[in-house]
Amino acid sequence: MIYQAEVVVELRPVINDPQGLTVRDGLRALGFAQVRAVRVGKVIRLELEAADDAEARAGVVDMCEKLLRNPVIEDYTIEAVTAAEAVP
Amino acid sequence: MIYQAEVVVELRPVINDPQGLTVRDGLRALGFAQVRAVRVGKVIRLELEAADDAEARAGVVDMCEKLLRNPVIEDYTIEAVTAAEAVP
Amino acid sequence: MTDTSVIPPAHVLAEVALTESEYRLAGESLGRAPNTVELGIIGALWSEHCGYKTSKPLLRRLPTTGPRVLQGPGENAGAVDIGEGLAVVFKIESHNHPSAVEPYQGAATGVGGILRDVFTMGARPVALLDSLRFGPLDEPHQRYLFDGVVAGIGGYGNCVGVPTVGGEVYFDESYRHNCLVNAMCVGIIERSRLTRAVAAGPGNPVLLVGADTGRDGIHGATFASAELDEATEQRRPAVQVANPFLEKCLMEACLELAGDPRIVAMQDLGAAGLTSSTAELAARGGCGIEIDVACVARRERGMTPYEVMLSESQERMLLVVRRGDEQAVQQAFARWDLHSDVIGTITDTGRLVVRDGALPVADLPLRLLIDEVPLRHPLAKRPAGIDAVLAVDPLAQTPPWTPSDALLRLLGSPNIGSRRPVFRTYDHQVGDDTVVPPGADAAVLRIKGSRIGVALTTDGNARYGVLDPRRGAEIAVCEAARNLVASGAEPVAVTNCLNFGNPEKPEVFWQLSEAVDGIAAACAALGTPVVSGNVSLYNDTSGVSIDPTPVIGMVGRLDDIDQRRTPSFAPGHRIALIGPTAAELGGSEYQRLAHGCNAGPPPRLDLDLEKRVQAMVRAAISGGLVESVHDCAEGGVAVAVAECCIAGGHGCEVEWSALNDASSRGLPSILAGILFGETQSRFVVGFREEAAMRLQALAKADEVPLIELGTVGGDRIRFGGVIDVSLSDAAAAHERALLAHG
Amino acid sequence: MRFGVAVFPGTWSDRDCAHAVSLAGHEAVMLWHKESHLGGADCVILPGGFSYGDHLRCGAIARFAPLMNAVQEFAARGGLVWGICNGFQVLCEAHLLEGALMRNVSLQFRCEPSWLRVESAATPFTASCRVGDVLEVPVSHGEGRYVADPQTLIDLEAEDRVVLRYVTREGDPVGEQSPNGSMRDIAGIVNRQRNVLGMMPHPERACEPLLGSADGMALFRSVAVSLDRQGAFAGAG
Ligand SMILES: Nc1ncnc2c1ncn2[C@@H]1O[C@H](COP(=O)(O)OP(=O)(O)O)[C@@H](O)[C@H]1O
Ligand SMILES: [Mg+2]
Repeated sequence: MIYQAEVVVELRPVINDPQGLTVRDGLRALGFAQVRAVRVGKVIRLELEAADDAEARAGVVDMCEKLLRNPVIEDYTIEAVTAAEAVP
Repeated sequence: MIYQAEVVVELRPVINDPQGLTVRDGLRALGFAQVRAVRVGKVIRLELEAADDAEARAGVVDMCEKLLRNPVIEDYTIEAVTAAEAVP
Repeated sequence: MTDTSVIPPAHVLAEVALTESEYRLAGESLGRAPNTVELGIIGALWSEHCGYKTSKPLLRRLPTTGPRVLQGPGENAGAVDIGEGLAVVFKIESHNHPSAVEPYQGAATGVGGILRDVFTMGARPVALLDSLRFGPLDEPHQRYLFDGVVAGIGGYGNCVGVPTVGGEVYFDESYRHNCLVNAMCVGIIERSRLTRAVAAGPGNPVLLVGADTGRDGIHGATFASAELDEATEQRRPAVQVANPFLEKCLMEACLELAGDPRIVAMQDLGAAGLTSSTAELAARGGCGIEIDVACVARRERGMTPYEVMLSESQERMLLVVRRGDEQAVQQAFARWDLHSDVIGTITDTGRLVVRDGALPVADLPLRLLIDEVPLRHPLAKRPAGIDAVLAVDPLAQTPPWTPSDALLRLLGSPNIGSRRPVFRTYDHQVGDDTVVPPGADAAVLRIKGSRIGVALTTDGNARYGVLDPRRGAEIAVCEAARNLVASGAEPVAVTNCLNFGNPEKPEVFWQLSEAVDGIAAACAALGTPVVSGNVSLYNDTSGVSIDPTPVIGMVGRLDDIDQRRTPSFAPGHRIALIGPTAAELGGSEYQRLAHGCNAGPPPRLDLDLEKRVQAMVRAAISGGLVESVHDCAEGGVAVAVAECCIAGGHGCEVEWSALNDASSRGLPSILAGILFGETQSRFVVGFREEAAMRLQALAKADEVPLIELGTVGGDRIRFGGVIDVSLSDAAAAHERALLAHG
Repeated sequence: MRFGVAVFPGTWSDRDCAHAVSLAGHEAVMLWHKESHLGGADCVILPGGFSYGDHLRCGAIARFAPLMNAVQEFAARGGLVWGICNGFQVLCEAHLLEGALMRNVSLQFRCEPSWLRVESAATPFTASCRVGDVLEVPVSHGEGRYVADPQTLIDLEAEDRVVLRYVTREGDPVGEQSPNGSMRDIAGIVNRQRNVLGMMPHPERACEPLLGSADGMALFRSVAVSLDRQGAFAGAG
């Protein structure tokens, strides 16, 4: 089975996010005065093979722990793991 | 009212994504042979003021069109716009 | 608590890194028990990092004066006069621990910190160098650290637009659990505009500019925070994310204001943040300072005064402004979209007073914080096992490889091979002044509108230091000077970073003490005073200390930029070896590769001969007698000659009787010693046939050994009958050395 | 001749460009991003750097600076606009040039010599070059991979708007040696009116033999020559 997974990796809330600050100021300079805060993270879309949902999800968790996020500064959330039609 | 919005900005499918390829190869090198494809995009979390949902959403659309994505290479999706508790 | 006889619980003292006796000292001097914030402030300023309580007595041994010295140790950076009314401002600093925790951000914030030290003096940073140490590169975690650190240094330097023009990288088991990341910054300024961080003028406002203050780098001291819980540590980021963009704006704004009469003093915020910057600024000026933490812009809610005073948030600057000019100065920063707040005033009380709005928070005499730092004098003990190690005869081991094979292996060693994979990721050109880019011995920068050139290098081979820390340090200084001389420069002054283990271990303190003596001796001999530096102790993991690693950053001066030289051989040129040769393999890279050990006596060093050799080479350069110059370092003569061949793209024919003797007499380890031994005080030069006589005469007059080795040409590197490899194989091995699976 | 050099927060080639301009014997005026006039410049340079830290996308935020409105008008009236490195990225974000500049295929910053073949001399920026000339000019960027949709690429080639292409020192196709993996090895392009040039490499770093190459001077000379021909363009002032 082919699965599609969406993982969001973001700086931990206590960590300063210079990019977010610059984007916030950029938006305000553009006239979006209503913007109070901006944070920028990564979204990682994975396409993987697995026997079933459980296996697919377990694999994704493992990938996050091992490579996708830097535990010192980042958190991750697995947004979705869904069976998909293979795009060979 | 304070709203929280989540915007995902990703490379258009036709655009090649060396970062995604590198992550894919990195995962495979770590033994995740099941990975078929990886693409890396941005998630942008906004905290903004608005009178109501409609105004909040309209603002976010406007920000995406003007600054947050580059139409030449990127697509965007507004994942969520939700009323949040104010963090003064 | 007011009773000084009541000692706080051990964990409290531990968190502010104070001993019971130090606590008592503070209490007695104060006449009362310090409150928790005061305790934190005292702990920070009495720490090794700010107070140098272990190293200060040793550092007094360093020569710090000389005709060119404008600013010695004690300021944010040192400064030397290079003529035409110009000063070079420079300093090196370590960011070892943060880089071990998060290589990219740790290295990046290290670059940010050293840049601020230089532009605080009013000088525009014109160059960065990075001196790096990791464990064996074939281990995935070491590769991860190396890649991350290099990316972080480039990420910061490239973004702020200061070229990274030099540095060094070594790989050794000793750094497996404690990588070293030392960054050096060099700035240039008209002498007259040199500014110092000396507060003055009671009533003058104190301005905090740049990043908002967050809970960054506040170690321990959980007792002092709002609630005493796990969550406190949770709320404190383990590492910081660098903001080079903010730094660039801060730098440009500060440089616009430097020398402006409205600015009384500038001071960057480094270790212990507001605490050390305010205290040092006021103490230097012999005045006092009063701060209201309520005026400090915060990144997070619920921060305690303790956290605000001790936060190490990056990209912040403190300014003392002439009273009445604060708005104008704030506008100057606002032009760069920089936020600034007036957070206090200069006083004449000689005290550091901290308020939180109306609430008194801390009130301490600066004398206690700065002058009364209790110095530590640990025991020094020469390591027991060292004599056995020194007794080893490196020549007793039989070489496993033919000389040709050994040469290719050395060229391909991560400690010798090409650093291009590193410096091609650094912008080493921005500023339009880089005349000799990374890849030669020292980088050379021109100064627009002048003939003067500036040469820069960092050096420090710790393998010698393990065997003999004093000689290792002397060699580090001499190698740095040699690199400058090879580039055509006159060595001028030194900055140094002392990377050592836990000084409370007698063996480590002995190494530290010996190394400082070595630096002092060599700097005195070469006439290159130490004008700035940094100390990084406690590079230990589970009781194991790093090898003693004094890193020497050195600045040199060229009267005329056209006097510069590089190692590149040109076809037809003759090759000479200047300096002594002895078959010394102790501590060599060859010994590491061939025998997997570091033993026996390190290379000898005769400072007097060193001086003569350097003077002779400089005379040969200014006399136009030599076309290319390279010093002999790791890998010895064979590697040095091969590097000149690779750089120039031509082979060589070397005929050297010493080699033929050794091989005909069937002494393979002597042969290896001559080819790959790291005998000090040597240069390989390329020269025109016509200059031969004069070169020989010059060497004779200066009593410097000189042997003609052969001729540049062809597409093979040949040493008599003993080495014969193709230039392309040599170049390939050299180029691949740092690449993954290389 | 007067060159205006834009300064955004994070710009760092501004001083280098001004230096090159003066070497070429012309006057350079700095243009602050918050201003909306061009100081009477005959040619506006958008220099290299990391404007706004290259956050979000390179050049994405600088593009909205007040100065850029003046630059847009200036370009619309035929004024010469020259984007170098980050300046090229700004021009693409501002839609003064087609395409986009993305992360190098190596995913690494690259600072090293590159060789550029002049593909068109029919621009004010290359007027005194010959087609086929190979110029040694360094690159220094992490995001210089030029991409555009197939039709745009076809138009660029058909309309002789690919001005500079990465080649080897010998002038052969770069292939794997490409500093960034740009489509069709594109290093620099002009707009249809041919008065707006964007290029990733840094000619201002190659204007003195002392720095390793003086080939970049050909571009500064070309601009001056062209401006002379057309009678120095009346700047927006
Ligand atoms: N980490 C680094 N960053 C930038 N340049 C470096 C780095 N490491 C080495 N280099 C450069 O590579 C060249 C060779 O380095 P090294 O072998 O240490 O030279 P040497 O042996 O002459 O001191 C020098 O130009 C040096 O500045
Ligand atoms: Mg050298």
